[in-house]
Amino acid sequence: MNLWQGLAPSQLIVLAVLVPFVGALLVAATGKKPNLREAVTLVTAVTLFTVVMGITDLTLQGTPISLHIIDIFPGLSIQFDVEPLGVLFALVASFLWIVTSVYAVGYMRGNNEGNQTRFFFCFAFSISSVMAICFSGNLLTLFVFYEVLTLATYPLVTHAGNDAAKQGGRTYLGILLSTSICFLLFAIVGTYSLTGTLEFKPGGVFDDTHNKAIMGLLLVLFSFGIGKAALMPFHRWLPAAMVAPTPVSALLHAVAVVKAGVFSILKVAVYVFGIDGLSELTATDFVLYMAAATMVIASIIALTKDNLKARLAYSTVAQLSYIVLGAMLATTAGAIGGAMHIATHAFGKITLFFVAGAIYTTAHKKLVSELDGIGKRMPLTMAAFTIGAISMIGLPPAAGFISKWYLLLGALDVGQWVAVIALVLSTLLNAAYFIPIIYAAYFKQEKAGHHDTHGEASLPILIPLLITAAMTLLVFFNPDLPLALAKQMLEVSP
Amino acid sequence: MAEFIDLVLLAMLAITALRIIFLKDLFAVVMLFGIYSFLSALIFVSLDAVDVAFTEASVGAGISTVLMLGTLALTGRTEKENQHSSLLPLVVVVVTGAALIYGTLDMPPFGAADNPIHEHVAPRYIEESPKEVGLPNMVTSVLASYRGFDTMGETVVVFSAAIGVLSLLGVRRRKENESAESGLMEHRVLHVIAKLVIPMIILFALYVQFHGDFGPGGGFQAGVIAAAAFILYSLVFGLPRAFAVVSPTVLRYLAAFGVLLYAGVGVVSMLKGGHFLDYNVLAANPISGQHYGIIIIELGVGITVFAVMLSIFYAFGSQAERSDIK
Amino acid sequence: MNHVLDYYNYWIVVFLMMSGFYIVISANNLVKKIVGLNIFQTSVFMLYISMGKVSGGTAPIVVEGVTQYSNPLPHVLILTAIVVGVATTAVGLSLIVRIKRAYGTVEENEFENKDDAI
Amino acid sequence: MLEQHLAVLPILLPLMAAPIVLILGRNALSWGLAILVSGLACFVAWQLLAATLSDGVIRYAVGGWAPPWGIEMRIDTANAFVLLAVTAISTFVLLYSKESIKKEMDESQHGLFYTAYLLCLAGLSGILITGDAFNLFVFLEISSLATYTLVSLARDRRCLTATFRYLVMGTIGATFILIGVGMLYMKTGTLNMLDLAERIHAYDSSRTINTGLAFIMVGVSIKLALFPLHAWLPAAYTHAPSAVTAFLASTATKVAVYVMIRFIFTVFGAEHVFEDMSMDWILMVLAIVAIFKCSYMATVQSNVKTVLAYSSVAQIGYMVLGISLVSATGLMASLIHIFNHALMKGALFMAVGAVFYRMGSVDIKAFRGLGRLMPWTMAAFTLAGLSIIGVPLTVGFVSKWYLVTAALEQNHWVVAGLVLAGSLLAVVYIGRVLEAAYFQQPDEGQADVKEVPLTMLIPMWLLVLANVYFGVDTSLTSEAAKHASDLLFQNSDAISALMDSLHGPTAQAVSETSGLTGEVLQ
Repeated sequence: MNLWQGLAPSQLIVLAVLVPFVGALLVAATGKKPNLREAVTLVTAVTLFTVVMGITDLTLQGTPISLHIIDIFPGLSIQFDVEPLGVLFALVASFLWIVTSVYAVGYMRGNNEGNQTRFFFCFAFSISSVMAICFSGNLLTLFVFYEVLTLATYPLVTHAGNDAAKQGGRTYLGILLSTSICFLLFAIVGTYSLTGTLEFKPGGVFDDTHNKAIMGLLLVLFSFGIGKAALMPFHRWLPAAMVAPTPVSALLHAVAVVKAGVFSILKVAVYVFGIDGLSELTATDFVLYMAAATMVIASIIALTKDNLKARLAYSTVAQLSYIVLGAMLATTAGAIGGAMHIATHAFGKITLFFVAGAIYTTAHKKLVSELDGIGKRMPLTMAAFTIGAISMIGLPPAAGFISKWYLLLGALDVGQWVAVIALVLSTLLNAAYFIPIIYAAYFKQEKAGHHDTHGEASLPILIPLLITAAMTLLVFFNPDLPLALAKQMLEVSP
Repeated sequence: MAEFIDLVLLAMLAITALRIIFLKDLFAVVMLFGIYSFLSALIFVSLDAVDVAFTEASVGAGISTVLMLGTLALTGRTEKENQHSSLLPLVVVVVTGAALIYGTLDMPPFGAADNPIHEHVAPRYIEESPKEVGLPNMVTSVLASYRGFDTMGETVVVFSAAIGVLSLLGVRRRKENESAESGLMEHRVLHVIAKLVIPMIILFALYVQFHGDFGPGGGFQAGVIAAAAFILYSLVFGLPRAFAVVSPTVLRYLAAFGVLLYAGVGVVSMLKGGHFLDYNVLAANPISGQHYGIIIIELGVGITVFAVMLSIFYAFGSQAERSDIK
Repeated sequence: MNHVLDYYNYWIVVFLMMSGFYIVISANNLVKKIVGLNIFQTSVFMLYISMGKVSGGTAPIVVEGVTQYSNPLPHVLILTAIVVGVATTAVGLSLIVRIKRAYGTVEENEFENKDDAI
Repeated sequence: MLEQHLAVLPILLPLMAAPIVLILGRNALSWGLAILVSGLACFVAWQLLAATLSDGVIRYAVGGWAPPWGIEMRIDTANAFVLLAVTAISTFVLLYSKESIKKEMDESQHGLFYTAYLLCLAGLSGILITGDAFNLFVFLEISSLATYTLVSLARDRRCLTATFRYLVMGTIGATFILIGVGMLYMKTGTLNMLDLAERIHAYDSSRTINTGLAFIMVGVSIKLALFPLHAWLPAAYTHAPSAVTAFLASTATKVAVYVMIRFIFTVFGAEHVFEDMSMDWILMVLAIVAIFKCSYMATVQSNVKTVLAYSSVAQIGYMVLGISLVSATGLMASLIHIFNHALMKGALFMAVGAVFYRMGSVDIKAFRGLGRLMPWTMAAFTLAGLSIIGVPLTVGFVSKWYLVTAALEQNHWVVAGLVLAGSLLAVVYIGRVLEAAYFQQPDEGQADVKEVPLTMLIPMWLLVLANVYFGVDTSLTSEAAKHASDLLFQNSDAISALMDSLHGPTAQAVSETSGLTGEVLQ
């Protein structure tokens, strides 16, 4: 439903970007009174969601929405164009922001963290730039807000301010900035000087007149330049970013930021090179193999991690490569699978992070090896964890199954056996590093010696993770909306 | 014949330069430099550049040498052996020199009357300037009128030099009791001579100032000469007395005034509807306009140069007296 | 031989320039550097004046019955250049005086190692 | 009545104000007058830029003598554009300097400071505006002498040795230029740049002229601190008073770059310099080495002023690189970077000066915890730093964009990659300072450090905002730079085209062509 009937479509975009931004300012203004501040955050989040809903409506009705802001270079402008994929992403992000805000309140207070105003300010600001990325109408705009997002999240990563945080921040900024400046910007300027445009065109901007080798080079530059997609070997920033408070890891480094990365790759694949264009490039296969390798290697690393958040981080790295792989399959099924995975992985992974945070706040445990028997103390939490894990592995009745299904289809109908094997392999690996946790949680005895007295986490923490877990199931049983958007994305492209 | 003199002088120059390279006694080095610039002044004469020769003699051999000696008095007169190898400089110099020699190889031959520079711009100066500007001394007309803007820049350069020296050294006024030991009070002969010479020098300065339109000379040389007169005075009678005659503050104002006078002429010609420094509009008849303009700006140059040179000397002098070197 | 007659003047001037230049970059004593700078510049002045010369010409001051004048323009330029030269010299020397007072020496290598680099 | 004289005013105003300031002697008054004059000059520069954009080149014969016999001021978009940057920055820095110099030089010196400052401004404007090769040398010397004075005004004794080195290097450079100009004059008999251009092209190749070119290039390279002739710059910028550094870093070297552009494109003509002498390769290599070597040097310094000084040398590299690409776009990139870099470095050095004002040191240790103690200053530093790095929505990004585009346009893919890689080093050396400011605790007894006075903050922030504004709305800068570079190219092509059709510099041929070129330029 669209609560914003009154407004012209283009104004909705302005709102989508401005609402969180204004929210950020209000947060900064009300910093003195925590309750008011949190209230502002929540209201902002809800408002934003309604706005995005409105945009979704219009998009599903097929109303094109676009908005031109200003020419930065002659003929090159900051401009926004709404298209289905962006809507899907925006929808997920804005919905999860509401949930995360609730969670964050509980978490930040539960661990009485410092600088909470700065935290919520930067958080809202990051969301605002995420919205801008979702609706960006050309590569320049995308790049601009991609960088803004990097800088906006930096203070969140270094929130703790201790050496570990500083070190993490260095890696984070170092990798994200250098990849984006050296490769992404290079690729963008390259594209511009070849094609003379940075528009997102259905079917891509390149044509047969362009040198395939150079196009291949550009594709590789794009894939590695979009460091937020955490394609190996440029994935190190993501585990490093885990020093941040859990809500950040949950929303930004499981959903918003990393999805901004893969989203950009999908957009480049579909709207700059075009599915058909991709299929003609040998470089596509190269990137696909990189993605496959990332899936497997990252899963193996995850297996070795005892720190829960670290394990989740590496699992994220692996899962992101699903989407890259989906894009590089250069088939409709693959692209749909990729798009779907943006949504499905989001719900699953955020649940897992919420759980990790819940355990940390209540039981003060970070390590997998400490979780024996925790299922008895926190049954609901661990139930949610189980659902999330199933979704990661890709079994029914969790959302992850759907996207993985499409990916598999895509891989099969182009006969990409490497992709098929990688998918299967990583599924097994996922199982290998999630099942033990669940097993330990429910069937092992608590370590003798210390006796925890805690039960479930406080409601503001518990409720959000239950909601996301529920969503994970819901999307499996009723995936129409995301599917519709994903399909629409490809319909507009011939 | 002229070539022969030329050659001899150049040879002497070369010897002097070589000597300077190897000498360690800075006093001798500076003296040789004085000689060097005198010799080059002679060359300038033999090459028909009388004005330049005049200036070179008064500045290079005069002011510069004096200032260098003043510095030596404060910094000691022998150069220490320097360890670091002189190979790299040698290479640089050889390369640069080679480049220059290469460059000379298709220069227009020395002294040929049909060289491009005698064909293109200069002819107008030579043929027209006496009519357009009305001065027999073409150098002055080019200097003050055709390229008057350069000369204004030159005046400003001198002015900036003064600013630099003042900000670096400043001029310290001293109490009377200190003044006793400064100067050369005990040499009676010097006093008498100085008293005789100084008025003549100033008179000569004025002559050079105003005769510049007709013969060699002009504001710059005049200013230097006048400054020389006061320098002599303060050497003999000591800085405090000199300060009493022309105080550093007055000199500051004079220096500034000279520049303003010069630029002022330009502004007036703008107000009178001409371009900046267009003297034609200064009077009903262009020629006399040119005349007024040139006289005034030459005066401006003279005043500034005089003031600057003298205050620079003051600055060094008061330093010397500060670290009482006898 | 003809070449030599045409250019001997320039060649010697180049030699003079370079000896001045050499003093500037090789000398370790600041005063000597400044002397070198002056020699360098004075020699450049000679280059200019030499090109202004017209054999058989006279100084560019109108005299009855003289038709062949040397070129006044280089003279003007060099007049300006000389002034610029002395201005620089003055500033350079007063810098030396201050350096002597601050460091107690005017030998480049000596005051270099009195301060940490830069 | 003033309209017709606009061309000389930017020189005349500061030049006449300087002696007046010396006479006034009252610091407050001098300050007021200086700002007034510099502001007016800035306004005039703006008028000139508008005029050149709308109706082409402005020529002004000083003394009413037509060129080449007299000296002419010649303003096209290129120098009007740089002039605007220079005068604007100088006005901001003057605003800033009132407080800043209180801490850095004796009360008695302030009058001299303003005088020297105005002289320097006059000199720089002169260099930019004049159309006469020798007149350029004169103004070069005015600005240099004033600069030496300004640098030596600091209290730290090391400024003296730094200035001396600067003076020796600078004078050598100037003398080289003098030699070069002499050689050109010897072959052409003229000093007016346009006239020179036409007559130079009359020779298909002359050793004397090529040597002249070489000497001028070397001389200018010293002045603009092109690697490896940059040795004088870091020391001078480090030990000069903060206000002076802020002014010089954002104007002096830029003007020198302009001189190089002017000589290459207007006097010698691009294809002669680049195709016959293949100087583009020399310049390109030097520029790239400069970018990496000096950016690296910047990352290992502990004195933040030195860091920025080395960064300046590296940035010069970017400008020269733009020139060496031999394309209108490349030239445009250089021009736009001249303008943008002035904005960045001005803001950065002002921020550093503010730190010195409070902490009495600009060592990186002094920056610890300033993020809290001097929030506005450090915020300014951060934004300007991001601009140096080249983050989108700042001018730094704009410069980089054009430079990379230009490189790719010429199919220099490697160069483009290097340009981008070079900016990573900027991340390091700016990042070091920011980490100290935001993540480290201030030393004992500095808890009471306050923010600097408004007269310092306001100009600083005006520049920072300019960094953002011109990073988002590039219409002015791109248009001006594009117009300028096209003009320069057109002009050097036109002259060579005309000259190929001619043999020898016969008088009437030249007079024709000067007419023709005149039209081409209009």
